[in-house]
Amino acid sequence: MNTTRRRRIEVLADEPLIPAITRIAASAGIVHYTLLPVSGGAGVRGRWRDDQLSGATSKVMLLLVTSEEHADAFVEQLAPMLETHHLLLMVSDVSVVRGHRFD
Amino acid sequence: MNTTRRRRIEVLADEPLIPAITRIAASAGIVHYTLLPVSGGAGVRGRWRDDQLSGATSKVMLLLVTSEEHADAFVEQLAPMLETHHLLLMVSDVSVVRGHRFD
Amino acid sequence: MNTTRRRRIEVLADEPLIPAITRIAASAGIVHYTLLPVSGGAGVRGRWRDDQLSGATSKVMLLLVTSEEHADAFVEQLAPMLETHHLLLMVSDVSVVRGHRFD
Amino acid sequence: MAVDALLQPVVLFFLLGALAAFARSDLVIPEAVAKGISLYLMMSIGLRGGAEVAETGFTHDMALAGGAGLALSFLLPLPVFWLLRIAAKLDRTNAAAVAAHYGSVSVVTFATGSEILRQAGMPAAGYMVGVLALMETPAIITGLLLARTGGTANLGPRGGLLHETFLNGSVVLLLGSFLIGMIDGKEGLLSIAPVFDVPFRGMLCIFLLDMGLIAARRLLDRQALTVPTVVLALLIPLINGSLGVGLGTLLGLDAGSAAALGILAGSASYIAVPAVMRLALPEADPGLYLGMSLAVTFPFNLTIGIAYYGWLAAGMAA
Amino acid sequence: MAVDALLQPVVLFFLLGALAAFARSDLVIPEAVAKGISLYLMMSIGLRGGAEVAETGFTHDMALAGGAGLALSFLLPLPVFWLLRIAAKLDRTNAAAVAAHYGSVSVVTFATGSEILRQAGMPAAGYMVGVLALMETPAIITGLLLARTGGTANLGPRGGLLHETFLNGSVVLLLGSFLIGMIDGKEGLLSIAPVFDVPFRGMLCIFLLDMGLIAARRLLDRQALTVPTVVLALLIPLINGSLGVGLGTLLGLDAGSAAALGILAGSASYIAVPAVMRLALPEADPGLYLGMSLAVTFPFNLTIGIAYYGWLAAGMAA
Amino acid sequence: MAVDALLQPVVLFFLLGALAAFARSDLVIPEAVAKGISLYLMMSIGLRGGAEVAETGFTHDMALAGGAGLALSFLLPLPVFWLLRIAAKLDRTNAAAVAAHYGSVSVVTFATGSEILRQAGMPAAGYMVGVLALMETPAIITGLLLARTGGTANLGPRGGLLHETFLNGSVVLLLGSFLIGMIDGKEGLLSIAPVFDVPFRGMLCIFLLDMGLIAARRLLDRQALTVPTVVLALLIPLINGSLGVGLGTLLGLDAGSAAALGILAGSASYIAVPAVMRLALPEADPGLYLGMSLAVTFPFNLTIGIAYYGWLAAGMAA
Ligand SMILES: Nc1ncnc2c1ncn2[C@@H]1O[C@H](COP(=O)(O)O)[C@@H](O)[C@H]1O
Ligand SMILES: Nc1ncnc2c1ncn2[C@@H]1O[C@H](COP(=O)(O)O)[C@@H](O)[C@H]1O
Ligand SMILES: Nc1ncnc2c1ncn2[C@@H]1O[C@H](COP(=O)(O)O)[C@@H](O)[C@H]1O
Ligand code: NA
Ligand code: NA
Ligand code: NA
Repeated sequence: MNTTRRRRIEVLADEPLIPAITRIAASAGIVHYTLLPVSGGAGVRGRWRDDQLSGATSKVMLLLVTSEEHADAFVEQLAPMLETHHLLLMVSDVSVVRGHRFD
Repeated sequence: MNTTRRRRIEVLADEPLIPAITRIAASAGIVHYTLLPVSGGAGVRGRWRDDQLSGATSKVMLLLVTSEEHADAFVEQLAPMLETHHLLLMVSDVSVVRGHRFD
Repeated sequence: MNTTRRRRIEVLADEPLIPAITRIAASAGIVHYTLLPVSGGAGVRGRWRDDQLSGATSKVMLLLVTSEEHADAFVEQLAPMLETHHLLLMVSDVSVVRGHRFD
Repeated sequence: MAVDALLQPVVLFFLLGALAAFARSDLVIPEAVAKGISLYLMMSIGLRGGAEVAETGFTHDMALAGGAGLALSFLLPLPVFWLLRIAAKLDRTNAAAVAAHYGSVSVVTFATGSEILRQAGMPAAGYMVGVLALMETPAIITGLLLARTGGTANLGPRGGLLHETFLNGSVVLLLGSFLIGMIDGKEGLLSIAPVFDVPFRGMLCIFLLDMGLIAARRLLDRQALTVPTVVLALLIPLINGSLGVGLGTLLGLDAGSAAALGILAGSASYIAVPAVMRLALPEADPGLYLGMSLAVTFPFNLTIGIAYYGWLAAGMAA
Repeated sequence: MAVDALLQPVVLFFLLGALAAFARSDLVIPEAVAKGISLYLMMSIGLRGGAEVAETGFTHDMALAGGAGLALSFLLPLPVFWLLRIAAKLDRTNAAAVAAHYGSVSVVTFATGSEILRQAGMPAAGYMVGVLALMETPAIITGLLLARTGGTANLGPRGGLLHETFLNGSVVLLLGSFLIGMIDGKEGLLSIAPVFDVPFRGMLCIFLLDMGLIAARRLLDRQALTVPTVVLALLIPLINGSLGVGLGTLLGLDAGSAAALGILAGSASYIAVPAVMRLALPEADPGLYLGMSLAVTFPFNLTIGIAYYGWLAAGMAA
Repeated sequence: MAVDALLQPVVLFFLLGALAAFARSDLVIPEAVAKGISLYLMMSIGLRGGAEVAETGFTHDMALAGGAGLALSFLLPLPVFWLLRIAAKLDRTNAAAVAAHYGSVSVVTFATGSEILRQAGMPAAGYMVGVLALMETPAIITGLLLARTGGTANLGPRGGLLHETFLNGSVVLLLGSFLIGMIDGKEGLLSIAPVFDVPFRGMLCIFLLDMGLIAARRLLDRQALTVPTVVLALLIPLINGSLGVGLGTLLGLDAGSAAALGILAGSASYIAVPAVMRLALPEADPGLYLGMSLAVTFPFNLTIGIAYYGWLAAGMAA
């Protein structure tokens, strides 16, 4: 099978921040994305669980599959906010079919 | 620890298609799988969110851990449907303990 | 961007076992974690879906990002329980920014 | 009747939802709750319809209405398919998928219509719930024949499409509850009436709030909707609905039941049919068929269609 | 009583769910809704039982029934364990886990049984809810002693297993609601009766629809069930239930309460006990203990068991 | 009034939830259900308030109460901000974020308070629901001005913060339902009263059970709470509430409405404001503002605050 290497970016962020982050992704050339629910966790700010009461502390996992170039642009733009906005950012490699779909 | 390299396959698909896809996986020799919920996203067909009204546009993430050989067989079989059925397919490497469990 | 290579550990486990597993992670030096919901699957014990009735057969995916050293310690400790407790353990590589946060 | 109908809480909550979505509010009804209420509505409609039929027994009208419903569901997709091909230039697959939606019915449109008709003093007969259940699936068969596709065998359902169609969760729940209603009758259901009868309209309000949100958001995201498809999504219910009312009146049904047949004919499915189409015709665009049925036809019926079918039926009966 | 009981909506909805699952319909109740209704049932049962006890005050019968319940829950796992070892050839761990389930109780079986008994004119006393709460946990202790395992210390709960057992969410909610019912009494609960009293049976219908789906799907997926275990899952409730009715009658309880004690003894837990067992005996197979208690014993009790215990209690009282 | 209020089911269920969480029980209300009930409460409060206003028409008192509410919401954050800076040594951003919470209001505290006041024979006027809606957002504006931050432009909402604030889901639902209540009036809402009126207190019980669990778990996880912030979270509601009661009495409102104004002034938001703050002041610590408002002030108001404001209003009126 003809597969291509692409970057898989995952960003864990508070739900209210997601629209702003997908806007940053779009400005870095990544317009397609997928959102995965997250149910709880623990970090420097302590434990949390998704209580949905205000949604203020609910988190969502944003998944982006894209080219190395776009990935770098996105990470560059998001980096300054990682600490202040308590985001978790991970980048890894994946193989995809129809690579042009993920440029 | 004695770990082995295996393929991690993720397929994002519309919920109604999942039983058919797990059947294809089984015919490629992969009978064990895990399903993860997905809450929204955007692709060439525009934005969607899981409204569960009919379930017709709900998506699910299928996770398969398997050997390279089975993975290739599965990808080969699924490839023609990726475009027509709007599937997202990703393959990456993972290490597992008790490798024989994931052949 | 200044990224560092870290280990990404995923453990699929029955919900009631999660507190015990995060305790093991903590004793291996990994105190931060994220929990992702899982909706169903199939393994040697047959098919399951999350019916939440008793929660006894609900599963949860635990995500840990950490250094190689801590990852090895954790896998070492968890390994004997993989078979008896029907856990799924996967380890892979990710790049993160602010690597010291994930030691 | 028209203005009154528009100011009822059920309709106002639908508008509230639509306005909130248009104003880009972040208001969201949790999916599980919306799904739960949707199941509740099926159970409630089924039980109440079944209990009424248990009281009246089988009648001549019932058989006529059932036959009319079956015929409408089987045949309405044909002119709709033709319109979509000619006027909206849709390809065969998409036209067939959309046609199946318009031949089938919307349970919530029926439920809202029944409440509005009852309020207006011309209630539909209880057996119309049975007709509703009969009309859900035949249109799917016509739609699949129109699509003429043996195509996507690879991802087809194991039990075959008919299995998938008749055992769709919402069809099973509606029919099953109808049967339970027939077995137990009004008496037998008395102890569960505080759940399945009394709160019905209130639950419908919450559900319509969610429908307003979903329909408006779909309209905002419209990728697949074009001017011709939107126009057709307004025209088709009017035509089909009028046919339904006319046929009902011709067959001698009471005005309320004729109006209900019009509501059924004029409504388009957005629960059972999309779920089957996604499987049977995966190349058809869900943005198109859900856009038309959910984002255009449903609000149209709720605000104008129902009142019009009621007015037409009352006029024809007089 | 038997046939009537079978045709009540609660039972019919259970059958509808089971049939839908057997026919491989895709009908699903959202987990959050099912879980929510399950919590609702606990609150409602607890409140109503507590309020009744508040009215009657503590009585001699109450103490007797409580003692009997405790004894049954502690002791019933012993013969069950023995049967499972001999007749089904289960290993020690699995036999112990299953035995704990049969010593403990099923809240929904009790709730359905209470409704059916009330309908049949032989209502159980309010304090039986207290007995229900008392019977939930002792069997777990016996089960763990039978398993004789210090084993899985690694993944054991921090607070110890007893903590886990007594603070299981459903146990806490049932007991807490019982106490609130005792504090506020019927009067004090009047303003919340429209939620916790009146809709009870209707909510039970929705829950049993889901139970039917879950039980039948589990039966279809049966990996762990064998002929001997299925037979035992039918036999054990009959034996335990008869013992419960007999003991209740011996102690001089009214027929309704004796029947309720039989229902409790004959029922098997599928909420509280599995959650604890998953933690305490992780090597035991959930497919086995949930298969037996949920997929075989629960439907058996719902359709036959309850009617039989009622019939037995009525006969013994006469 | 105080002791009676504490023994009502709504409060007892809150305590049950808190105790279960403190005892580390695994009791959990599914998020979707809790969220659904929270939306239900907004709809119900809005509809009932609107219907009452539809009956009385606009009055002088109404305008006064509305003006007082607006003023309180705009101004209360100022002294609160100052207290937090001086006494708890919070930085500007965190102090501003917390101050916004205390200027705004808690819908559930208001709902519980209204029920308790009604029970005690001094019901608040229907228009107080309108005042509640008015008080939700002004404090956010003051808070943002206090934070003096143009800061986080990068992740700011597209439509601007005011858009985000006024179109917060819960604000829209409350206001929209209030309008629907005004349009349809008591008469028009009769058919949906079985859902939005009768079961209100019972639904509140379930919600408060969840609030007890959430508040207590937050207290157990307290990372951000210090002795000074906890003390302030007890003191601020007392001060603000007394100011509210005093102002209401001064303006000549009836005792029930003056007490309700006190409850509003004394309560702190934990739904609408946190959602906006997370976006507007992401550097502020949610553990701090949710800890103070949800884990300390809310339980305090529920158990002591409401009774005290009622007592104060009754005393001042006499
Ligand atoms: N090392 C990690 N592994 C997995 N999840 C993490 C890790 N660090 C942080 N998180 C997640 O990211 C969230 C925010 O992290 P923090 O900025 O440390 O509060 C936490 O609540 C966790 O859910
Ligand atoms: N590059 C991408 N990264 C993440 N998710 C994607 C990407 N492309 C597509 N998806 C997901 O796959 C779904 C179907 O994609 P499409 O076939 O483009 O409509 C989308 O709705 C997204 O949820
Ligand atoms: N090869 C696999 N790929 C994906 N998920 C798996 C795989 N094997 C097991 N699982 C998941 O892990 C659970 C427990 O596995 P088992 O121990 O085989 O019963 C299963 O129910 C699946 O959800
Ligand atoms: Na139709
Ligand atoms: Na038992
Ligand atoms: Na306030």
